[in-house]
Amino acid sequence: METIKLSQLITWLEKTAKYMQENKEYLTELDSAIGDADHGFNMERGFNKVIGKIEELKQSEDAAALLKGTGMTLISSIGGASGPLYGTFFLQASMVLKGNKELTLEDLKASFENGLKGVKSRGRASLGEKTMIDVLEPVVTSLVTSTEKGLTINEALENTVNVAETGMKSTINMLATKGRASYLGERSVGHQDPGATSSYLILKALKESIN
Amino acid sequence: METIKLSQLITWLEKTAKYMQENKEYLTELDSAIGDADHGFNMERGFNKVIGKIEELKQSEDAAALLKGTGMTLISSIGGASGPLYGTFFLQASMVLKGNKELTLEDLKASFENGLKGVKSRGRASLGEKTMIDVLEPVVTSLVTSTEKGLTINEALENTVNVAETGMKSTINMLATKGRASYLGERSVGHQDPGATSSYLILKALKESIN
Amino acid sequence: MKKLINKVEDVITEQMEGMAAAHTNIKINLDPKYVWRSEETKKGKVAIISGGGSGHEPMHAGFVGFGMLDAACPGEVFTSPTPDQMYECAKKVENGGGVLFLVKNYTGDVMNFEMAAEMLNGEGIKTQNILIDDDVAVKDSLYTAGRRGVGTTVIMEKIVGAAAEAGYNLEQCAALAEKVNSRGRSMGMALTSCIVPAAGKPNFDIAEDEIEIGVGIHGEPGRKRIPHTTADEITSILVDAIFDDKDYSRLLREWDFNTNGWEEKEMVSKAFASGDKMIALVNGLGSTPLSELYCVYRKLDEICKTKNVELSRNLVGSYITALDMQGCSITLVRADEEILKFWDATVNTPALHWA
Amino acid sequence: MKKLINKVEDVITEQMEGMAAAHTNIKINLDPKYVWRSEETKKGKVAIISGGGSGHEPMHAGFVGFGMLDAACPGEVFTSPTPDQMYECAKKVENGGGVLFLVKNYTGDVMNFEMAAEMLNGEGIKTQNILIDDDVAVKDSLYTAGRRGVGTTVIMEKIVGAAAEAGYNLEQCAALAEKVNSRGRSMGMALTSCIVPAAGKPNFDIAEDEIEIGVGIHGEPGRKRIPHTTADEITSILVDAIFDDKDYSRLLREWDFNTNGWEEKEMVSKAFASGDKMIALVNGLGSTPLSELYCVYRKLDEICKTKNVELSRNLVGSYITALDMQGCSITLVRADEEILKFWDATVNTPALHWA
Ligand SMILES: Nc1ncnc2c1ncn2[C@@H]1O[C@H](COP(=O)(O)OP(=O)(O)O)[C@@H](O)[C@H]1O
Ligand SMILES: Nc1ncnc2c1ncn2[C@@H]1O[C@H](COP(=O)(O)OP(=O)(O)O)[C@@H](O)[C@H]1O
Ligand SMILES: [Mg+2]
Ligand SMILES: [Mg+2]
Ligand SMILES: [Mg+2]
Ligand SMILES: [Mg+2]
Repeated sequence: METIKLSQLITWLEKTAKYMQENKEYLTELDSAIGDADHGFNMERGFNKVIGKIEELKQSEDAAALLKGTGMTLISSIGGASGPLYGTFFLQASMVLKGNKELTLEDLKASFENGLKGVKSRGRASLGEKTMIDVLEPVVTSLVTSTEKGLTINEALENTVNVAETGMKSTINMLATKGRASYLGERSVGHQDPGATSSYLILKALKESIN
Repeated sequence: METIKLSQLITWLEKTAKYMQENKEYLTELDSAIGDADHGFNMERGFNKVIGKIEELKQSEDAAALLKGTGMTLISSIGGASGPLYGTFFLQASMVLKGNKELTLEDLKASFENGLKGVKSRGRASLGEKTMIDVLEPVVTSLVTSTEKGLTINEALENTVNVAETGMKSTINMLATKGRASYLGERSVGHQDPGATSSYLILKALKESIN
Repeated sequence: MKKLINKVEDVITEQMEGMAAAHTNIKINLDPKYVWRSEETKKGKVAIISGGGSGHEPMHAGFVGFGMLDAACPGEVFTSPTPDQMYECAKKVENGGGVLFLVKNYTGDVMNFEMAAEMLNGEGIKTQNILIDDDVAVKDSLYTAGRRGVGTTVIMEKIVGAAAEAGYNLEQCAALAEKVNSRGRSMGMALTSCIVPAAGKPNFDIAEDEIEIGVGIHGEPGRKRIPHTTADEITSILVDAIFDDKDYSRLLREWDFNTNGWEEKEMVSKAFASGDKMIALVNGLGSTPLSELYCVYRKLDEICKTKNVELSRNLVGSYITALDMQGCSITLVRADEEILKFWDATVNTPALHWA
Repeated sequence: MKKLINKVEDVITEQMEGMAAAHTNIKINLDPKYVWRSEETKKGKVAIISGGGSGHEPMHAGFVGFGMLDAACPGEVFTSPTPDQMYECAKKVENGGGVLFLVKNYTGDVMNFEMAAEMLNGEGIKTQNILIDDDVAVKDSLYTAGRRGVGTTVIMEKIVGAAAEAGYNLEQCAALAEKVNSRGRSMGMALTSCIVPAAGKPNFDIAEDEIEIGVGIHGEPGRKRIPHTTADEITSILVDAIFDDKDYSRLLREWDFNTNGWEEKEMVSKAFASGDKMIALVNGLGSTPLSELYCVYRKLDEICKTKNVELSRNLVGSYITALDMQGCSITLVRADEEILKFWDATVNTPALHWA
């Protein structure tokens, strides 16, 4: 059975960090339109911290430890709204894994499902409020479908990136009702959500690390 | 004998006020290059105050009262360096006049001479320091010469305006050693002194009021 | 961007070091970052802690000291601090009376402080979170993340800090904080945007003849943009927004020590009315000359007189800023005897001190 | 120009009205303009009065109150007040102990205050003028109007105000003021110019990558322009200018009560040296965030440690500003026991208060 190795998860984190560095200005630009112009710096700072601990993370016993270490690092280095949310995502994603040295699609699905649940309960937002959930929830739904259909991991991840992109773009026309952008009311419409964008980049990095 | 009437002195003050209004920006511009960008406002405020009291000033018993009233008004409304200096000029100019209902050239000379003395002792500056004295002192010297030569008042005032203009322009190449401009050291060279410029305008107004 | 800084990454650290060098009554910890009181507090005293993104100086670190905060956790510029900061900081200053976190109502701050409170309560350190959500520029809480916490924060920190000093316990401090929050309203405006050091350019563009009404303290655009006008008119717009605000009801989360979890509680802010006595804060957003704030206070005072509202106490100055933004905000907190008593109590912090 | 003002002509008046509305312990007079203490002072107390152009807020009106000034005379923006203001103001607050005018050394201020002192002494009200000339950016007094009065003014007003409160007589207060002046040195820099309301545009142009070293507080250009650099380097430049300044001697005019006229007196400021104890002021020029001032204080503290100079007391904030100028100045006053005692004494003014 086809699986995701720990080393591939490490690659994922490294690629994500690289994307956050490359898109720092872009994410900040998006956040300056409807937020407070820091999302790019926040994400870069967080994943740079993860990279700073990458040797330690490589020593992780299993996927649970790896994802938990990642979550804790994000929580203690990002701050703002995205820190607890992404931190919680990884932390909760780690909770359903027990001793796995590698992840099946089923494991990945369960893990992301629990991560999403954590994000939603921490942030009390749901689909359509112009947040990262507009990417993360379709991604989880797609993983569920892919698992049911018995797709390969590669096929499944291909799908997640597509729904992530669609989800990200869907935020453009949304009226924000959660997070900082909600203060703008109607003026939030027409701008892509920065957190949805960073979520898309994380999913893109995942797909590219497994391929 | 040819004289200056009180009504002509009133015209002088009115014309001076008009010149200060018209040159407010210009004088301030000059002051912004080597000072603190307020000379135009200061002079306008002072002479507007004089105009506000013009009916009262018209009631003056004699030239001494008229010039004293003007000096007191300038002192209490201009502030800065130019307030006490111009105030003192008019105040001291009034001191040597006693009951004159009109001024001969001799009176005018004596009056300006004493005014200049007051300015110099108040400000402790002398010729060549890039101040209003570079206009006022040549003007007094010229009045002395004109009196000695027995010129008419018109001729004398014609001369004062010429030396005033020359004096004003002579400040351009001077290094300031008194007043705010002195802080600039060499950087003060190349700019015309605002106070010398307002002094020139006052002299110009005088000539035009008597003509 | 021209600022008196060294490296962008070091801004917060160096500012903390400067504060510690200047003020012997505060100490700093750099990893994780927090600022706390040097002198010991009375055993059993509730530890009053606040924190939030940096860039709002003197808030919060400037309010650490006798009669106000026990500690403050500075985040990155305009970014909430992280739970580990609050957790470590609380462990350092907790003195047997439990911990009260005073939290401005921003999604990030709320979540980070909640995580810290969960960790502390999990370890048996009684910790409560009280939110400040006083910015009337945000109209409703149904379609938004709720009102932002702005100027009332300063007043709450002073009052609750004094109460803790006077021996109020955690429940009493929390109740008083809730009361102050329910009685506070603020409204702000900006003449210019601010420049976040890391961004290096203004957060929003605004023309020479425009002003932004209803900005918060994060360089975020406000609710509407109007042509620049006189201080009197601007003051009227802000004051009207505050007085026109009707009874405002919303659900705020608090820790329930019985269920050991978060519970939503209804909080109602009654509209201001004739006869009210106020603590007023006319606050500069960073680059506003004090003289202009007094010009605003003058009009505020005039309007309040016509409304039969008394400004019993006031603060005029830059107390909760948005870096180098030009603009101001007005905060009114409806006072009662308890509030005035604690407002007047001795305070000795870098930014607020009286006896 | 975007400012929180109404009509340009009313700026000073409305700011005074705002101050009076906000602070019950001061009163204002509008024609002529002055601000004075509401509570009566002790019979025989020397009346300490200062004043100068407006735009330097909170100085001077913000320093009127117990333990500091008896009154302040605000001029137009950046323009010395007029003798009639000082005269009327002195007559209002003089209480049998004579009058001490604390005057910043600008040609205009000096002349206007001298005229007022002449008028008062002429009426038998003992009046002395002490100058503040502490700005080391102005190198000599032979080729200039002498050093400008800047930050030391704030410190002098505090110290002499406390001494007057403690019963020092006019001669003693004047001597103490002279001492403080002879021990004070300042140096400032600007990142941007300021905008005088009546002018509506910046006093000088300065590029995005340049800073001006040696500016005063009137938006006048400084001594030199250099490329923008780090806060540490800027601080070093300012501190070096202060410590490199040698013994400085000049003649200052004082009133001679025997001859009933002005006499020149030599005043010497000894160079600062290892072992000195200082009162330090890190001052913002109006639009500088407090956080940046702390960054400057951090470096100042570091440099002073290497020089074996102790910063015994400090003020960090905007106390003597140039309207909305971005920039800062550093002031050091070499302290002794007498100076520290009066620095620490109770003060209660709108802008400075401690007990
Ligand atoms: N309640 C929430 N639930 C889920 N995601 C949220 C919520 N609030 C904000 N976000 C996400 O966080 C992003 C902003 O993150 P960031 O800019 O780092 O934090 P902050 O808003 O505190 O500055 C938003 O674009 C949005 O996607
Ligand atoms: N000591 C002095 N003696 C004579 N004139 C002086 C002296 N100092 C300054 N001035 C004059 O005053 C002018 C400046 O006046 P103004 O701008 O109104 O006052 P301030 O310098 O106080 O802002 C200078 O241009 C100069 O001509
Ligand atoms: Mg953000
Ligand atoms: Mg001038
Ligand atoms: Mg943020
Ligand atoms: Mg001036």
